[in-house]
Amino acid sequence: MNHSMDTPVAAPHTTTTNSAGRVMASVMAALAPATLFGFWLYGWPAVYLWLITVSFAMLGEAFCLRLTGRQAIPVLFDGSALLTGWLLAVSLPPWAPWWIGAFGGLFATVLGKQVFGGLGQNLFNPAMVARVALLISFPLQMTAWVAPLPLFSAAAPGLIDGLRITLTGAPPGFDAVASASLLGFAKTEMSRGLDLLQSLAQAPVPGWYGSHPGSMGETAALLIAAGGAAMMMLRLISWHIPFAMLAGIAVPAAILHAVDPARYLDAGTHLLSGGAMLGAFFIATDYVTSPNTPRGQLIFGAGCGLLTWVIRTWAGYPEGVAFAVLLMNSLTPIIDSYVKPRIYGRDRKGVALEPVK
Amino acid sequence: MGLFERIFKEPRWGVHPDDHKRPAADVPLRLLPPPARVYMPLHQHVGGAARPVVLAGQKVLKGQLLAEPQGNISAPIHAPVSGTVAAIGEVTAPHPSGLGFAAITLDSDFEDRWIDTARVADPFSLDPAEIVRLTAAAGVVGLGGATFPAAVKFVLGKRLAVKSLIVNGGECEPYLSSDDRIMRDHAGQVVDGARIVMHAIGAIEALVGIEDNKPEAIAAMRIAAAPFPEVKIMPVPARYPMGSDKQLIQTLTGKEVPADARAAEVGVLVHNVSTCAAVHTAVRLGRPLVERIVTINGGAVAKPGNIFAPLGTLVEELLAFCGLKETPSRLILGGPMMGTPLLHGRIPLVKGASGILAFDAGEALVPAAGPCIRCGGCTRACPMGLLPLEMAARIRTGDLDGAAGFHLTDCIACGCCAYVCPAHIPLVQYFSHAKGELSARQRARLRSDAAKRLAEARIVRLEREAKEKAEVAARRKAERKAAKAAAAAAAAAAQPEGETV
Amino acid sequence: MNPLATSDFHTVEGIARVVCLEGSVAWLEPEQTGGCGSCAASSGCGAKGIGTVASRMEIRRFPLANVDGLRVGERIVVGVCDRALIHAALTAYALPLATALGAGGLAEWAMGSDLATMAATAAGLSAGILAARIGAGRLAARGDLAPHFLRRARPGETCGTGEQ
Amino acid sequence: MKDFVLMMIGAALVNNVILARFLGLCSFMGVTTRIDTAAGMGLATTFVITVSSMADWAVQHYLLDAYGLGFLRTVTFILVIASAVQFTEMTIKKVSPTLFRMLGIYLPLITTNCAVLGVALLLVEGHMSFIGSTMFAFASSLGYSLVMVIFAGLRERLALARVPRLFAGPPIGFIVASLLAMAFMGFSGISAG
Amino acid sequence: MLIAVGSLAVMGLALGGLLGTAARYLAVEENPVEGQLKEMLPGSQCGQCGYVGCGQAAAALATGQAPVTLCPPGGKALAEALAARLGVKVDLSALTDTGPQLALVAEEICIGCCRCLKTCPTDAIVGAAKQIHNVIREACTGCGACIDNCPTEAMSMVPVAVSLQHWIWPKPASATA
Repeated sequence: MNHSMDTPVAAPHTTTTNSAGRVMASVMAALAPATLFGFWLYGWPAVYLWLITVSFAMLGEAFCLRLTGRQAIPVLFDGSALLTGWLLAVSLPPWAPWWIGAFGGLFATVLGKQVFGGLGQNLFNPAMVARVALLISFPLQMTAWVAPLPLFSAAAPGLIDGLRITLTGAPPGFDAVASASLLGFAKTEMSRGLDLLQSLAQAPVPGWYGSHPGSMGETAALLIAAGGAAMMMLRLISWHIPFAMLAGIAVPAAILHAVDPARYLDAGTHLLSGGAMLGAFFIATDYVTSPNTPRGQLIFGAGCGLLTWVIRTWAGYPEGVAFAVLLMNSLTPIIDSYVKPRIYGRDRKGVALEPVK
Repeated sequence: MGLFERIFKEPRWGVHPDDHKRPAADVPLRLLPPPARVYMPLHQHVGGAARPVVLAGQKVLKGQLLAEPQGNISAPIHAPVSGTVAAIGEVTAPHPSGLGFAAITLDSDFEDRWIDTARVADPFSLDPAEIVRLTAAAGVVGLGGATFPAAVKFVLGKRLAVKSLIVNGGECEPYLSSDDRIMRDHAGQVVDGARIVMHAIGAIEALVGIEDNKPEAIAAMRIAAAPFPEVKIMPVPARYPMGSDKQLIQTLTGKEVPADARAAEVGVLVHNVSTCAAVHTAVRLGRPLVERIVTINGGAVAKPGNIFAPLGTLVEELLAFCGLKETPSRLILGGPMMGTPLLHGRIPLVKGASGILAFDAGEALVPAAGPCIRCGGCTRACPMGLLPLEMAARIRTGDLDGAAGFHLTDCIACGCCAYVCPAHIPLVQYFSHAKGELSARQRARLRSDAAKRLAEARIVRLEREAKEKAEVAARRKAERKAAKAAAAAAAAAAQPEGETV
Repeated sequence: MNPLATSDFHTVEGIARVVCLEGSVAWLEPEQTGGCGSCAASSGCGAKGIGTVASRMEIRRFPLANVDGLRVGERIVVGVCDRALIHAALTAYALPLATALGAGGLAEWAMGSDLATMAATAAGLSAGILAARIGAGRLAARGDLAPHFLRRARPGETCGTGEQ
Repeated sequence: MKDFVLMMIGAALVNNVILARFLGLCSFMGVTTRIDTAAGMGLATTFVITVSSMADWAVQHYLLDAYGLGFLRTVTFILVIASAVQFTEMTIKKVSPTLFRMLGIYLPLITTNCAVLGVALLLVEGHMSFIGSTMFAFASSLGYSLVMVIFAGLRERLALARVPRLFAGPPIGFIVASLLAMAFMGFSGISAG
Repeated sequence: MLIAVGSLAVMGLALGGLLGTAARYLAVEENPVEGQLKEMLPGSQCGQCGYVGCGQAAAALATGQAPVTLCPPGGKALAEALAARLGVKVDLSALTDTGPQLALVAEEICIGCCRCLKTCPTDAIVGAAKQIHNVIREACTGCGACIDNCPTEAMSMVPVAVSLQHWIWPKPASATA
């Protein structure tokens, strides 16, 4: 009858069937459609880049776990390293050389997560840490975008030379036009004095179905939004951060566009181009580095959106999502310490209420 | 509940575990054959333990007083069976530590003879103080699990002029259905008990909160409460922990009990349905609380259901009566969300035990705890609006004051956070450890402060005594000097007379 | 362990004993808390340590407005606002700076000469310091800085004991 | 007015005193264990930097430039800064003793803080008007306080993490500082724009 | 780009090596013991040891003026560590750190000599000449001053048993990940 228990098991004795691994798996499932569309759009080099980034990310994690003497296998299977690598791969230029993916993957898991002590304790979003590091150290490779070449169309590189592109870099002969993404295009044009109205005339029009150059994850805004909506339905993420971030980008863009259409891009282009959609649904909503109260998440999202728009409009780098998310990650502890839910029986500042009959 | 209520009035907090109440809830009540030996613990309630008034070997009748209350918050203990007092010794307590506590062992003579009890025809003609005395004498305590002496709450309710009594038929814990059973079978007793309590505290209305996953109970209670307009049956959304008093008060009356105040200070008093029934039997029939309905459930139980058993029966006997499919992997007293794990079966049934669960291997599986991924699920589930992940992180690193800064003392240990945590972190164990550690530190601080005051008082005493001794010595020296001087003066005076003559 | 243990998110509470009354001011001495824990060493709890008991208690007296008839020997709970540090820093530093820069900006906008701006900034700074003095006075009165009276201590209550 | 705002944003965020110019790192690593101590230190440094920059500008403009004593710049600036700190200490003690008891410890820390001298020297190269240099000093010290408070928030959360023993303490602090510096590089190019 | 990284790395290594060797030769024989001792003391600056703060206490320990058992909050564990560090052999039996303890009078052999009464720092022992003495449990701090004063060995230290109300849930084993 009795079962020897050195330490008694505390209540509650039942628990949910949910687990960290299942959460990561469903986020990856929501991300899959957009990624597959990206593979189809950019051909084999994109697939190889994705594979290399993810495998190096998991390699970095396994190495650190082994270093600290912990079992690598169970931790790898909760999928957090895989998800980090995936998010990084999706935000890279599709035909980037392999060592960009490798260095990014290692940087993400080693310096982005494991150095802080593993899952749940990193202060910054590991994927964005790696992307910003790559953007700053290898600006050329990180802004070499490629016009979309559907997988099985004639001009697309086959299986083998796709691999050669990733390993040795795109041969000059290939006519895949290395053109800047819309944001980069707009910025370079503006710096050359052309104002937006003329330069936008010839630029490829950003569409929901993603026909313009950009990183794998950026192009299919519709599929990303669908993935995001699915995650909200499954209650994986709440609507606060995506809504606030997209509003944070759209509102200033709309206002300034109304004021001076020549100098400022309109809200639609801002939302559909660059990493806005990917950032809002998958990157800013990372549990570990975003505030844990709804009001805090609204502030966090609005901050991300606003900073993205500010960096895109005035700062040197064309894409602001990565920097904005990192900056807001650094503010998360302060947001959390000031924005707390109202405790039952206490007022907002935590002082007990006065009993009223 | 219309769609509107469902979206806006539906409370945000809490969890929806699947309640495993059927089929145990539907099985009719069974009577436990009188056990051969019962162990009545002296400390089955909140407050001071009771003091035995019987001697070993003494013959007692069923319902006779075994131990009287001590201090202003306490409750008496009565004999659940007629027989002889075998011993007053130690028995294992229903507590995770496995430590023992004092209990009176009775050997039953199987005659089940009651003491002669004074029946009261019309309790509403009695003076409220009389009802309080009868309830206290009968040893009625909160049977929902809190086991706070009911009479003390009546006095408090009367003093603070509480206007509405809330009868808690929530029973939101999965597996348990003892309140459900008492509402279905003895709805009349519950309503009558509630009206007696209203008379005792001077309340004008009684709100009976019943979760809407117990339709039969709601129907039975509506029939019983039909003739009395002041007793209102109010179904509440089924959601754990709706049965917790602060949440039920907020759902039924919209009032919030302030953090360090008692429910009575906002004009509300909460009593469990079984407590009301016990008040009914105590006042109307004059019979003390010696037996109760207890749910026996869990994967390892062959015929789960509710049993009407005398208090003090061993858990082993209750499980044997219901039959066991396999050796239980874990025994739990109470529900799965807040119940205490029992180390073995030789533990007596106490007043606060609403259920005994025998889990099989599947139900008892404890998944390994992973790292916290800060998903915030626990902050959404917490009915008190706390931040379990922040508190647990600080407790893990040993910063208990930091956790206390997040108002750890407001945590009602309902278990919602640990239930929804995808990393299966034992959050409630962290909080129980921290609360225990903080109160231990506070006790140590109290002791060291007392020691400091005692040490300082002793030193002041020693200084005073030294000063007094010095004064006495000085005074005596002065007297001696004065005496010597006087003697010398006298001698001098005497001598000149000699010379001048 | 500082005598004012943090027990509430916002007010830091501590226990003090009224030592003597001078007109409207009550002099209080914080109770030595935190003692020596489990008294493992044989030297007793340091009561015999530095100087006699009386002198040791002497050095930590602080005045408090005798608001509702305190008697000598009574033990009361005093509190200092936890956010005191930031409030204090704001009044001491931010206020003078704001007035100085405001005055300088105005002068620059109005006259435009460096000398005038410098004079205006200096004037703004001194005005700001006066404002800070008043502000600090108000903060002290409101009890944000110095300890302020919360409630009478229940017998046996010591600092840091919430309503257990 | 527009170039004022741009200059201030440039001073506060783009080339931030701590993250871009790497000045004042000792107080940055030392005082940022709690948010309110960091805020206290930040505000104190803001006050001292602004006051000493005003004085430095005056000294530079009317003394050093007038008599061609440029080489004395560093010595005089240090003198001015030390006296500014002493002046601040006296005013705070005068304003309210309890305030001083709470904030007193930060002031000696500021005299040795290289951000104060750094900003003063930067002012000289800027050749701006009095109000311009004061605003520049105020903006860069605001940037200093902002980064101090942000870093304090990060370190409070880092205290809860199980950092591997190799990185515990200052190493992980420097890693977080470098990641923060990388994030702040997002603002580069704003003042030019 | 490679030259930049390369030169920095080389300079870093060279300087590191230089400093490493210099550290060994230029090591100043300052008294490291004091620093380490200061690290071991609880650092609560409580003054129980009679010195103003742990820095002074560490200095006194290093020079051997202070006994190893000078720090009450540290308890037995600290005393042992300090003894080990200083290589001092000290009889630590007086320091029983088996948790809180209370004095207990064996009433059958107490002759009422009042010697323990006088030594108790908190007046926790009740008794009179020729009367049986006993200990007030709430007042006794377990300091053991009375043990060696008793001529008939009636006094003994008894650990306080964990009661049902004072039992504390153990802290869960934190996740290893």
